Amino acid sequence: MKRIPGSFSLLGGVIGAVLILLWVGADGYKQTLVTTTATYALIALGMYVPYLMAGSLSMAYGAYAGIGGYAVGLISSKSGLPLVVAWIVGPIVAAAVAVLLGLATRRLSGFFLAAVTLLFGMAFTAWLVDAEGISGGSAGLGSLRKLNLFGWQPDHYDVVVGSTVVVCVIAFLLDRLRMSPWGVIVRTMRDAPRAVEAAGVRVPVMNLVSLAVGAAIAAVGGGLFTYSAGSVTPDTFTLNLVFLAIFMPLIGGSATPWGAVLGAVIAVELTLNFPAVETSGTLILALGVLVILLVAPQGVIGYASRLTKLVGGRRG
Amino acid sequence: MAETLLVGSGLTKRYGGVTALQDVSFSLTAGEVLGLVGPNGAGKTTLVDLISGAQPATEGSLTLRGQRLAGPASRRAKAGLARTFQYPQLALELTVAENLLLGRVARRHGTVWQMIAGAFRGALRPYDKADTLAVAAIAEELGLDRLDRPAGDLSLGEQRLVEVGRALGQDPLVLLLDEPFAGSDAAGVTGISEVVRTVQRRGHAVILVDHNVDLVAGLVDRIMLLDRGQSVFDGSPRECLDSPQMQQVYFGVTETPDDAIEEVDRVGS
Amino acid sequence: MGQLQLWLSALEMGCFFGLLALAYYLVLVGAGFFNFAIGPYAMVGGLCTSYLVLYEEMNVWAAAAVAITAAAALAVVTELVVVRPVQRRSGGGELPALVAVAAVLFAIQQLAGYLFGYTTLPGQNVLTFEPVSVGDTVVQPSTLVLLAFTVVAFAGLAVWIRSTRTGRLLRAVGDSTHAARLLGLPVNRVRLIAFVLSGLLAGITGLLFAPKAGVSSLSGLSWALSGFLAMVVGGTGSVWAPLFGGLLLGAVEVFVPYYFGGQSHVYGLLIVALLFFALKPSGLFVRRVRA
Amino acid sequence: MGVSTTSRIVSCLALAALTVAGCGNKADEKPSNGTASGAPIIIGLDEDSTGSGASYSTIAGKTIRLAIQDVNDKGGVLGRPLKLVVENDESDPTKVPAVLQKLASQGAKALFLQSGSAAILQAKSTLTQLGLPAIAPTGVTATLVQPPDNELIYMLANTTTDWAQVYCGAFKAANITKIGVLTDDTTTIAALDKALLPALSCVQIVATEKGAANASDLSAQVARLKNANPDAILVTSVGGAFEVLAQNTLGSQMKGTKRFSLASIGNQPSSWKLAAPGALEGLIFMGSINTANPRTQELVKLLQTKYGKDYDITAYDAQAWDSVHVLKQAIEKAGGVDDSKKLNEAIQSIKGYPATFGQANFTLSFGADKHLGADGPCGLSLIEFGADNKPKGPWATFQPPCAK
Repeated sequence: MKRIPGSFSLLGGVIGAVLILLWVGADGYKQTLVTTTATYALIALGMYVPYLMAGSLSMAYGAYAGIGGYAVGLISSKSGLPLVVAWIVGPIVAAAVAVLLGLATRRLSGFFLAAVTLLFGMAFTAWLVDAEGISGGSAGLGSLRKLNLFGWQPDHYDVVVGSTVVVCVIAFLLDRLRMSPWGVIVRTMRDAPRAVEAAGVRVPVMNLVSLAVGAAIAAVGGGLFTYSAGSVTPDTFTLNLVFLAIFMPLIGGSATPWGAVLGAVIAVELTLNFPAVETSGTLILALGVLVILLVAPQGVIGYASRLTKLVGGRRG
Repeated sequence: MAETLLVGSGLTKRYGGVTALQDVSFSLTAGEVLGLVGPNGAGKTTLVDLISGAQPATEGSLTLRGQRLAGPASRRAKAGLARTFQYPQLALELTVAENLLLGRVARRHGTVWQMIAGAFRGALRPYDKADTLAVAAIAEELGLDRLDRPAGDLSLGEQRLVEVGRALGQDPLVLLLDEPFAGSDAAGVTGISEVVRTVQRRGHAVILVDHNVDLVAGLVDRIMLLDRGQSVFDGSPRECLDSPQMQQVYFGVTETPDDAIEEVDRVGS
Repeated sequence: MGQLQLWLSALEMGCFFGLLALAYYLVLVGAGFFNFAIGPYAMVGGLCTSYLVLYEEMNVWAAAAVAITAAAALAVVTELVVVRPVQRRSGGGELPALVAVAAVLFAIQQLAGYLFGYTTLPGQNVLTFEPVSVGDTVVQPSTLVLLAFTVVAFAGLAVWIRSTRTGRLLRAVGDSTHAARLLGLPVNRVRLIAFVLSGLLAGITGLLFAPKAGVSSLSGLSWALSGFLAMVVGGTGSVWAPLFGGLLLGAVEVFVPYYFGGQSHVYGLLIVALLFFALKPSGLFVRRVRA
Repeated sequence: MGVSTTSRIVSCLALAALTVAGCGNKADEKPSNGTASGAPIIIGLDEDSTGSGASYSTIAGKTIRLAIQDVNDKGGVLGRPLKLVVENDESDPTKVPAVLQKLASQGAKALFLQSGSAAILQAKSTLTQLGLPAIAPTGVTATLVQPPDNELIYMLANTTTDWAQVYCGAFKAANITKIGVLTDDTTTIAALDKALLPALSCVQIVATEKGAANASDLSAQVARLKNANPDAILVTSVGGAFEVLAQNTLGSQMKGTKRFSLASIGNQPSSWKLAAPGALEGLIFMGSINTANPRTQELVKLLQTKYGKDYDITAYDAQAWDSVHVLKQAIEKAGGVDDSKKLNEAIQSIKGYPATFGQANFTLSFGADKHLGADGPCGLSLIEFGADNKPKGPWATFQPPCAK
């Protein structure tokens, strides 16, 4: 029997997605929950490549998501191009910015990198406010055109289904990428960069490529949110969101990109849809992350797969 | 007459005021195995680092098949060098198979475009049958089994084997092995010797570093003896063992407590 | 007079940054770890005091004692419950510790907001006396107290590190935890002392600085960043290095907006950080810190 | 040492977290049905109760609850009680669409938006998707009610255009020709400055300085302002720590220069305590509370019976109060809430509603093109701070003319 790599996780993801879509139905609120979750998941998936595979934590993801969002806003309001183009231009620009920032910070790692990228994210917000002519200033961009794919105009539910599909596809592809030669190289960079360099791969360059991939994915998420919410402002993608995105893969399980998706589902559920903690889901989430870090470093998926191994007995 | 592969001349490395390596020259012909021997702190690893590009040389130059060899380690690896490390550099969370795979696939990701294309190809086609077979063949040659274990579960000797296998996967012109036998059991020694012979059969060359002359004497064609950063002897193993320099370097020299602490420290970290 | 006022502001900001940097320094030297939760400790020191004084009508000294104890307790919890287990498990890897400390920062911030409210509270003066006039410039009591505390804290720690056994151990442990363990030194105890001291220091610093612009649950992050920058600029060459870094950063913070306009302060900070980290990534570090 | 100790500590932590979560809903008392009967009319409130906007959102939020309780106690709307559903967006724009959708799914027929302005800006397009009318009780940013997506959103208070008129009158009366502006770096204020500063054509703006909203020091900005030698300083900020720091610094470094500010400082009694002794003396802010207004007096009475004699009324309280009553009138006019389009038109048909803030004859009117209730500058009043850092009353030199 021929197994397609990553198909097992994909199956799990698809079943989850179908269940969610069935649960959502025609309820507008639940539909919005799904698009918000998809946005969070895409930003977390974007961070997955440099952060959990290559081992460097960049906190500029608010900016990358913002670039994706502004691509949608700008193409809608300032050009006659089809809106789909935004999902091509946005990720490319985000990747380019990530490469430039990566070049400027190429000698930094760990705490230094986190601090500088954090400052970059703040400076980017300030620039969006100042660059009135491009970004629409503090009011941002709104009144977006509707998506039109070769004459077909998706309605709100189609967008919900579409974003779920996008998340599943990207998680699936990332899962495969993780196992591929490329993924092996990037993951080895985390613990043994000297070995990678000695084997013939320029580590700083590979790092830039992984940053670019991550930024591009986050930009897709930013574009998705902007489209479904209908507007984007300089403050749309806050620092809070970046913190949440750091924690999501830990909650879900960092061994596979699907953990980031599951983490996003849990984060949105806790902060938006959990009636008992109306006051501050974020507080519960922060404390929960600490508990997970300490007692359950493998996250939900890690423990679930351990459990299936225990129950299913030996697996070659 | 065998082809000259690697030539080093006047290699010198200074850290601030300390000279770690002083004016070392050597040449290596195709099919040759060179033993690099000397006590701890003699400069063996420094020389390997200078050749592989892990550290830049203060002075001196290198050529490989007549071409100048310079720049970062990755460029030299592309030119045909492969190395192992005194303290194994493995991704401990990755499996043995994945660690072995790295050596084989790295050359396919040598340029920026290959890296970008590799990301797309990797997502679409993560596994290549030829890679899997090649990794299996290397593992068999080394006598490694259970390739889906995480590398972190291996003993130090086994980790060295994996590193050697990874370097072999690069199909190098010159293979640099930095103390490959430390911590190895008999099976490990056999596996590594096997790899040395394989490289030799391909008509390529090996530099083998160890502080134990007796261990390498049977395996190498030539020995270069380093002492305090200088090359004090270069000749056949037989001559080396009998040479006055050998007696001088090793007579009464034991590992100092400082070195021992450092050793434990590094291994542990 | 304008210039004098500016110098005074730079001095005050510099002392504040320097004290935070000193708290970083203690943990970095003692445990080889950048503790970003320093900012939140300082925030708790300030916010908790103000809350207790304003809403529980506590005496300011009692409130300060409670708040500083809380900050030190948080530092202990950070070390015992978070950093130590995470570092033990990750075997010295930087990333897990970084994520853990980000989680601590986030959690303290949220918890403080929950307990003490989300509004900015006025800082409390521990000592009240008449403002002092220097030329045309009026120096507020809170500024004087902060300056005095800076001198006391730095001098005290310098003496402590140089002339007590624990102080000397601190540096030995920071230099090589592993070697120190092999030599049988009480590594865990020394680390804990470093965390407690940094918590106390941060708590007091936050409390003394709060009168200047108030304190809210969200102050912690920007304080953490400022202190971190100051420590990196100063380096860990001596106990006084953080103060040097802090004063330099304080001068930048005041005089850059003065000469180039306040608009660019965000970009300015980014550029300073980038330039400094990129051109001199080890900062003015005199001693290399082991990874 | 050992795992058991760690896990024990961790479980304590987890328990603490749960306790904190469990006893969380402290100040969230929901209004009861009072004397009204019948099916409740559900109104949604998007309130930032824990995020960066919590410091001002909660002031208005509590008065909205009070006003609804009051309406219900007096028989409700069309005999039906108003029922409030509340969600918290933590001023996080990515959460806003979901929060508004959730309020809608709980049956809300109209919304109050009481959150950070970035969040409210993000809300506009979601409102259009939902088709629900909404009032931002304390909004002052003109862009909120300007296109795009402004068909369903309303504000009460005067916006920056009126403010510019009032300031100009004041500057003229006080013989001020050159001003310096000190502003914070929030997007809210950036939007406000964009509308306000160009409209101040009556004076010359000699310097504009910006500081971080969470700044700890503004002496450089103030020194630059001083170098520009203005006749007066205008501080534009969201208030809070920045405003107080600005006033403290201005008070000590530019003593004698007249200072003006926006409304926020007047509406944040908790900020007054932050200021150094006497630092606010002489500061003139754009107040909206005029104790000569009989409706304001009534509200003060109500608030003081509820919260004690020391309660300082703010414009936030009055605007929250009026928002509820404007909505009440609209529901009555529309004859119910089932048709949101009709309800929206009913809001637009409200004319001459006597407001609880502003001067005695100040009214609010809405229309298809008028989403901003205030009729003329009578809603504004320039108030001066006294030596005790509390507003001491209308500024004697100039008050906005009230023609009606």
